[in-house]
Amino acid sequence: MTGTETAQLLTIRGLTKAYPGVVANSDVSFSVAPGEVHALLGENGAGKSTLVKAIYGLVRPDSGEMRMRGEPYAPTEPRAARAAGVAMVFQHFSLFEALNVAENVALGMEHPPRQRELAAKIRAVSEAYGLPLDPSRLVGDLSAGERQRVEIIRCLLQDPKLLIMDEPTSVLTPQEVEILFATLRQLSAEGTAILYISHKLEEIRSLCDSATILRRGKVVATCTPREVSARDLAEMMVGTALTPPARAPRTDWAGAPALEVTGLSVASPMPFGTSLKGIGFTVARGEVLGIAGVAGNGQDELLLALSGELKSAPGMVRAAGVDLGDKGPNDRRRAGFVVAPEERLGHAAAPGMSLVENALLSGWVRMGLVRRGFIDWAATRHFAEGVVKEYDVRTPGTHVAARALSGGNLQKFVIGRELSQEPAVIVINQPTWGVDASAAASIRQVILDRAAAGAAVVVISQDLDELMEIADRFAALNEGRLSAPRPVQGLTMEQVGLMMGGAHGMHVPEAGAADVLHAEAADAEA
Amino acid sequence: MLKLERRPAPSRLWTAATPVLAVIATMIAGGLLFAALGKAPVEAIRTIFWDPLFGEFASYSRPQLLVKAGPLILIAIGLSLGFKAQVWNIGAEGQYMMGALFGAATGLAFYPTDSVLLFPAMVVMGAFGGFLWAMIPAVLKLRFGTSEILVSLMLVYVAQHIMSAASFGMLRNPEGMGFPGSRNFQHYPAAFNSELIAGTGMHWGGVAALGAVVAAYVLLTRHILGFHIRVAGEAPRAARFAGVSPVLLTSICLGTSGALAGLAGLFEVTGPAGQITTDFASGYGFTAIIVAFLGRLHPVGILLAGLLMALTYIGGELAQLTLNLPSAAVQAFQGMLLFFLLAFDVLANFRIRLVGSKSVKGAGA
Amino acid sequence: MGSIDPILLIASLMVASTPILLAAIGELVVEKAGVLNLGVEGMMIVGAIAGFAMAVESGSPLMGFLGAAVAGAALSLIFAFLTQVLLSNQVATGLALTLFGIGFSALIGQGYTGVRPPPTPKMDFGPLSDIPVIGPMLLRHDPMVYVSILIIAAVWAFLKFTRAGLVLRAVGESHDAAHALGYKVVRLRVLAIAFGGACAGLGGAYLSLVRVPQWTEGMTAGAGWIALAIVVFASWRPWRVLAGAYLFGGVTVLQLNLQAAGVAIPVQYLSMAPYLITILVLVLISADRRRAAQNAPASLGRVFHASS
Amino acid sequence: QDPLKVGFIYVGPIGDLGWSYQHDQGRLAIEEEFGDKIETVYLESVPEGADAERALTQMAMQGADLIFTTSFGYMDPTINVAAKFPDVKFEHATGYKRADNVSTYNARFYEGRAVMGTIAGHMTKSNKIGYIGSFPIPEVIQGINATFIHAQKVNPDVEISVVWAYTWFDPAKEADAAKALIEQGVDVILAHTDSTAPLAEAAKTEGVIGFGQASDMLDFAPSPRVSSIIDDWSPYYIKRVQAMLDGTWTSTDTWGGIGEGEVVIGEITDAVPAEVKAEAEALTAAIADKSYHPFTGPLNKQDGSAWLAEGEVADDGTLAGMNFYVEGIEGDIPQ
Ligand SMILES: Nc1ncnc2c1ncn2[C@@H]1O[C@H](COP(=O)(O)OP(=O)(O)OP(=O)(O)O)[C@@H](O)[C@H]1O
Ligand SMILES: Nc1ncnc2c1ncn2[C@@H]1O[C@H](COP(=O)(O)OP(=O)(O)OP(=O)(O)O)[C@@H](O)[C@H]1O
Ligand SMILES: [Mg+2]
Ligand SMILES: [Mg+2]
Repeated sequence: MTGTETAQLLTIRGLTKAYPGVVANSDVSFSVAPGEVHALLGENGAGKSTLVKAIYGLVRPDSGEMRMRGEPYAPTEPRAARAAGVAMVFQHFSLFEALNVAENVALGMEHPPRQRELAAKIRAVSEAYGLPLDPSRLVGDLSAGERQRVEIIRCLLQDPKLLIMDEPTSVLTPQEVEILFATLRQLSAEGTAILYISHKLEEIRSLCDSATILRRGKVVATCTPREVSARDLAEMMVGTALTPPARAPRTDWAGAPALEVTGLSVASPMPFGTSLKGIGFTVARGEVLGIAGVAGNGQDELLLALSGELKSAPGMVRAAGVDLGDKGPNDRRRAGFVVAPEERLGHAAAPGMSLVENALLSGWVRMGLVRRGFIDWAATRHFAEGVVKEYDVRTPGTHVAARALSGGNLQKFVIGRELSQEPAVIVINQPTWGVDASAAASIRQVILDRAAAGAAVVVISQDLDELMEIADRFAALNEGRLSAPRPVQGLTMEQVGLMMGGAHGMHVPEAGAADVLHAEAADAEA
Repeated sequence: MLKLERRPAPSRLWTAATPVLAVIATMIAGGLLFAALGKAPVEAIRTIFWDPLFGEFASYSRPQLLVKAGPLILIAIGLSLGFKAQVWNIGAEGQYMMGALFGAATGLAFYPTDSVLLFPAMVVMGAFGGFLWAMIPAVLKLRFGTSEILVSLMLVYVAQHIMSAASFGMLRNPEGMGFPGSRNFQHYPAAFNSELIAGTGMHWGGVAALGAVVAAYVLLTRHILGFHIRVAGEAPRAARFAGVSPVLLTSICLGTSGALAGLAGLFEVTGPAGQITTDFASGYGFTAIIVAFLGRLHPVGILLAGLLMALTYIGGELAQLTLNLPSAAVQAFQGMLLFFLLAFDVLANFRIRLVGSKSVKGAGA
Repeated sequence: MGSIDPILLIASLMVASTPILLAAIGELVVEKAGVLNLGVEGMMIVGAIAGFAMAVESGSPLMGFLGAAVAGAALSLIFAFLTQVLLSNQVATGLALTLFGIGFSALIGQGYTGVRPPPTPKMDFGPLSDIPVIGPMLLRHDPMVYVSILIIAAVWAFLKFTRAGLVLRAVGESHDAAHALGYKVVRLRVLAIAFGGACAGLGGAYLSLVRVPQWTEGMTAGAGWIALAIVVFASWRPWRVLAGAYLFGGVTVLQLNLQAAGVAIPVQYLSMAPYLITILVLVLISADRRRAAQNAPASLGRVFHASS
Repeated sequence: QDPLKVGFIYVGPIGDLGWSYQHDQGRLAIEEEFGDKIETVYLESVPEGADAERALTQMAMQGADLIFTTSFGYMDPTINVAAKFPDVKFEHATGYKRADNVSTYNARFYEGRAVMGTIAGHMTKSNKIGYIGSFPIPEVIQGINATFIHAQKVNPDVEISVVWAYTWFDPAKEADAAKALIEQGVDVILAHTDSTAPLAEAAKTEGVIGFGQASDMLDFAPSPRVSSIIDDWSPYYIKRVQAMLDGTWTSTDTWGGIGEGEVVIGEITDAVPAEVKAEAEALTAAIADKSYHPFTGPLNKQDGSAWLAEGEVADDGTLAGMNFYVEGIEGDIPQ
C-alpha cells in the first residue's frame, strides 16, 4: 500500500458491475482525496450512476475493491455507507411528496433527533448555507430547486466526509447554480470530498479539481477540467469529433401565425403539479420557439395543454387561425399538431407494446392507419419500419417492446414517429434528454429541417445550450407563467437566468456556516 | 438466492405454458389436499378432470359444461376488457342480478303473451339492467373519483336485497301459493330461453358467450377501441397521449361488462334457472373474475378457462357424489388453481436466476 | 312499541363493529405500506375457524385469539409471497386469497359445527361499570373491544410518532425512493401484510368467539369487504377507521333496532341501508380529490421490483 | 341384489346445524336403520335453479333409486328431472307440485310453535316476546301466528315483536337481531332462522330465555334454551325407504306434525316451573292425538275481520298459503 493511497479518502480499483446485456462498469479505477471536488463524466448510460450507487451501498459490484482511508470498504447497504461518512444527492430525487421536509430529512439520517429539534436544526443549517427551508412544508408543494435543498440539507446534517452529487444542477437556474457552487466550495474548503456528476461541462470546468471520464462503462481518460476546453471534454466522452447542427437560411412564410396561444390558463392534473397562468405566445411557420425553465415550473402542463391531453377553454389555442382550444389530442393531430412528451416510456410510448403498436399510438390519425375503426396492421408495420430506417433506430426489429430499446434509440423512434407525419406544428419537450451527443446532434438537425420546411416548432428544454443552438426566439417558464419571448440573438446567460426566476429565495452562504453545522452535528451526537 | 430479471418482452412460450403448469401444479397440490382428507388422490383428480368429459355419463355432463361455462365466459369477457384497462369491476354479481331482474320483469309484465318480440325485448332490457347497475360505479368514479372496486361490490349487496324484495313482492308468482319467487319461464314459451338443439346444452346464453369471445377477439386485435383499451391498461398516460378519454373508456369498459353480465343473468333466469328467487345469484359474477384471470384476459384464454372452471364444478359435484368429497374442498381447490396461476405468471415476465453470493474483493483484503 | 335506548344502542354497536374494526385497522397498515390486499374476507374467516378451534381445544379464549392472529398472518404470507416475491397482481391475488380462505376454513371447520366455544369473560371494571350512562355504555364489554381500540391508538401512535412508522409511510409513498435510501421495501411490506393478516384473523375470531359465538361456514358474510371499504372511507387515518366502523356497525344495528321497535319502514330498504350509506360516504370522502390523493398512499397497489 | 340407493340434496352445508343438518340426521338415521340394505349419497350447498337440476340428474344417473330434495327451491328442478327418470322416485320437501314419481312432504312446525308460545306466554316477565323471522313466507307466518295465539291465551297482555332477518342463516345478523330485540325489553326469543346465534345472544343477558330451533341445541340448556322444536325427518325417511324396499311406494302428500313424530318438542328444562311444563306437555299430547288444532276459532285476522268462527279449524289450504297476521300482532308483513 503506497503512501498516496492512504492520503486518499476513497480509492476504487478494478470495479466491475454487469447487468444483463450491458456491462455498466468495467474495471473502473480512480481515487478522491479529502477536500477534492472530483467530476465523473460520461454519456448517458456510461455507468456513472451505477458507480456511485456502488459507493453508496445500493449496488453490489461483481468484482473490484474499494478502500476508504486505506481501509477495505464494501458497504452492503446505504446505512453502512452513511456510517462511513458517505452522503448522496440522487439523480432522481429520493423524496416523498406526501411527507414534510423534516420527515424527509429524518428518513435519510441514521439517528435523527426528535422532530422538534430536527426542525430547529434544519432551519439553522439551511439559513447558514443560504438555502432557506421550512421544515413543516410538504415536499410535494416545493419547487424542484427547493426539493434539491432538502436533499442537500439531508446530506449536510450528516456531516459527510464524501458527498456524492448525481446531476444536481439540471433543475436549477444559473443563479441557483452559483449559490450551490458556493456551498460546495465551502464544504470542500472544510475538507469534504465531493464526487460530482454533471453533463454541463462549463460547470465542471469552473467547479472541479479533477475528472474521470467514462465511456461504455470504462475509464477512458482522466484530466484536470480547468486545463481543457469543454469541447475536448465532450469529444473525450463521445470518442468522436462533433459537428454543430447546420441551419438552412430562413424562409419567410406568409399567412397567419401557425400557432397562437392566448391567455392559456389550466389547472394541473397532478396532485403536486404547477398550474399554467395566462400563457401567451405565437410561433410563425418556420420558426423555432425555445422555452426554458427549471423542471417543475409547468413544462409538463404546457406540453399537455398544447397536445390537447389537458383541455383548455375555446380560443386559447389556435393553429393557422383555427380554434383548437377545447379540442382533444386527435383533433389537434388532424389539424397538423405533433407532440413529443419528455417521458418516453409510459407517456410517449407504452413500455410493454411493440414498436408497431407504438407507431399506431399517435400515428394512426395523420397516417391513415385506421379505416372505419379497424386497424390496418400492414400499413402500420410499414410506417414503423420506415421510422426505424429513416431515423437510424437501432433495434432487432419492429416487433420488440418499446421497453427493450435503449433510451436514446427510443427517443429517436418517438421523434421520428412524430416528425415523419408532415406536421404543421411541432411541440417537443426535452428532445435530447438522455441521448448521446451524436444522436442529440442529429435530432436537433431534424428539428431544424422540419422548421425549414415550414413547420412551427416549440421546443421545451432545460438544456440552455441546446435552446441557444436551435431556437430563434426564447422564453422562460417560471411557476406556470411564461416570460415574453425574446430573440435569442444577443441574449446573455445573466438575462436568461433572470427570465427563469433568478435564485428563488436563496443567498450566498455566510462565512462560518460550517461552524453552525458542526455545532449541530455535535449536538446530534450528544 | 433467487433473483428476478425482467424480460425485455413477455415470453410467448411461457405465456402459453404457465396456465398448463398451473393446472398441473394444482392437480398435485389438490391431490395432496384430498389425500389429507383421506380420499384417494388420483381417483379424485380423475373424477374431477376426466369423468365429466369422458366418463360413463359424459354425454350428459359435456353439454352441461357449456351451460355452466356460458355465463362465466360471457361475464368474464366483459370484465377482462375493464381489467385490461385497469378498471376493476368486481361487482358483476350485482349486474348479473339486475340484468335478470330487468329482463324477467319485462317478460312478466306482458304475461301472458306469445309475441315473438318479447324475448328480444327481454334480452335488451337484461343488458340494459346490467349496464345501468355498472354505470353507477362508473359515474361515481368519474364524477367523484370513488373507487369502483368498493362501489361495485357494495352494489352487489344492494342488488341482492332488491332481488329478494322482488321475489317477495313485485315479481312474486300470483299462483305460487304465497311462496316467494316469480313464475317459471319454462311455462311461458314466449319468454323461455330453451335449448336450441336438444341435448347439446346450447341455449342463447352459450351463443352469446361464443359471440362475445369472437367479438372481443376482433375488438382487441383489430379495432382501434380495443387497442386503446390495451394502451390504457399498459400505460395510462400514453393512452391519454393517444387521445383516449379516460371518462369514455371507463364508461365503455364498465358499461360493457355490466351489459354482458346483465345478459348472462337474463339468459340464466329465462333458461336454466327458470325463475327469479331470492337465491338466484349463485356466484357467477365472482367466479367470472377468476375465469378472466385464469384466461389471462385473453378472449380465447377465457373461453378455455370458463370451460375449465365449469369442469371443476361439475367434476367437483361428481367427486362429492362418488367420493364424498366435501364441497368446501372443491372451493379451496379452485383458490389454489388461481394461486398457482398467479405464481407461475412471473415466468412469463421475468427470468429467474440463481445468484450465488459473489465475493467483493475489498471486503476480504 | 318501544323506543330505542341510545346507551344500549352504542353499547351494542361497539360489539357489532369490533370485527370490521380489527380487520380494517390491519388493512390500513397494509395499505399505508403501499399494498392493496383484497383478501381480508378470506383471512377473517380463516381466523374465525382457527381461533374457534384453538379456543375449543385449549379451553381458553385467549389462546383462541392468539391462534387466530397467527393463522390470519400465516394465510396473509401466501399473499405476501405471491405479490412481494413473485410480483403477482395484487387485486387478483387478494381475490384468490378470499376464495381460498372461504373454502379452506370450511374444510378445517368440519368438526366444529355445533360446538360451543368457551365463553369470553367481560372485563371487570369493578364499581366503575355501575356509573350511570358511561358504565352500561362503555365499561361492560369483553376485553377484545378495548383491545381493538388500543390497537387503533397504537397504530395511530406508531404511524405518527415512531421512526418505523415514518419508514412505513415512506415505503407506501414511494417505494423507489425508499429503496434508494436503503430501506428494505419488501421486508417491511411483508411485515405489514402479516400484521394485517393477524388483525383480520382477530376480527374473524371475535365473530366466532364473542359476537355469535359459534362456528359456521361462511360466517363472515362479507365483513371483510366492509372492512376494505372502511379504510378508504377513513382516508387512511386510524381514528377515522374507528369512526367508520362504528358508523357502519351502528347503521346495521340500528336497522334491526328500528324493526324491533316496530318503526314502519319497509324492511328491504332498511337492510340495504348500511351498503347505501357506505357508498354515500365513500363518495363524500373521495369528492375532495386533492385531499383524497394526498392521503392515499401513492404507491398503493403498485408492484415493486428492485432491479439492481 | 344391489342395495337401494338413496340420494339427498341439501341447500346448505350439512354443518349448518339447522335445516340441512337435520335432513342429514335423517339420512344417517336410515343408514342406521337399514344397514347395508341401502346406500346413501348426498350433495351439499347446491344452489337452487340450474345447478339443482344438474345435480339431480347426475344423482339419478349415478343410480339413485329414491331422491329427497330438501328445499322449496328445488320444486321445479325436481319435477323436471322426475319427468326424465320415471323409474326414480323423488320426494320434495315443503313444495306443492307432485307427479307419479314425485311425493311432497312437510312438517307442521306451527304445532311445535304453539307449545313454545304457551311456555313463552307464561315465562315472560316483561310481557314482550321477540321473534326473528327469516323470510315472510307462509311457513314462517304460521309459526308467528301460532306462537302469538298460544302466548296470548295464557297471558292476555303479551306483545310480540318480529324482526325479519332476510336470511335463513347469517349468525352475526341473527345475533344482532336477538340483541336488538332484547334491548327492546323482550325476554323470550324465538327464531325461525337456523343458527344458535340467537340463543348465544340470549345467554348473555340474565333472565332472557329462548328455544332450540330445527335441532335441539342442547348445549344451551337448561337456560337460555328451555325447550326446543326439532325437525325430525327420520320417521318419515324411514317410512318412505321402507316403502321402497317393500315395493309399496306411491306418490303422496304428507304433512306430519307432532303426532307423526316429525316435529319433536325437545326436553323442557327445570328453568320452566313444573306447572308450566305440565301444561305444555298436555298441549303437546293434545296436538299429537289430534284432539286439539292450534288454529281453532274464534280467531280474527290482524285487521279485525273474522277468520275462524268459534270451534272452527283452519283448513290446510289456508295454512299453506298463510299471508296474514292474526289479531293482536302489530306491524306489517313485508311485501
Ligand atoms: N438496474 C439495472 N438493470 C439493468 N441495467 C441497468 C440497471 N441500471 C443501469 N443499467 C444499465 O447500466 C448502464 C449504466 O447505467 P447508469 O445509470 O450507471 O448510467 P449513467 O452514466 O448514470 O447515465 P445517465 O447519464 O443517463 O444518468 C446503462 O446501460 C443502463 O441501462
Ligand atoms: N432496467 C433494465 N432492465 C433490463 N434491461 C435494461 C434496463 N435498462 C437498460 N436495459 C438494457 O440495456 C441496454 C442499454 O440501455 P440504456 O438505455 O442504458 O442505453 P444507453 O447506453 O443509455 O444508450 P443510449 O445512448 O441510446 O441511451 C438496452 O438494450 C436496454 O434494453
Ligand atoms: Mg445516471
Ligand atoms: Mg441512455
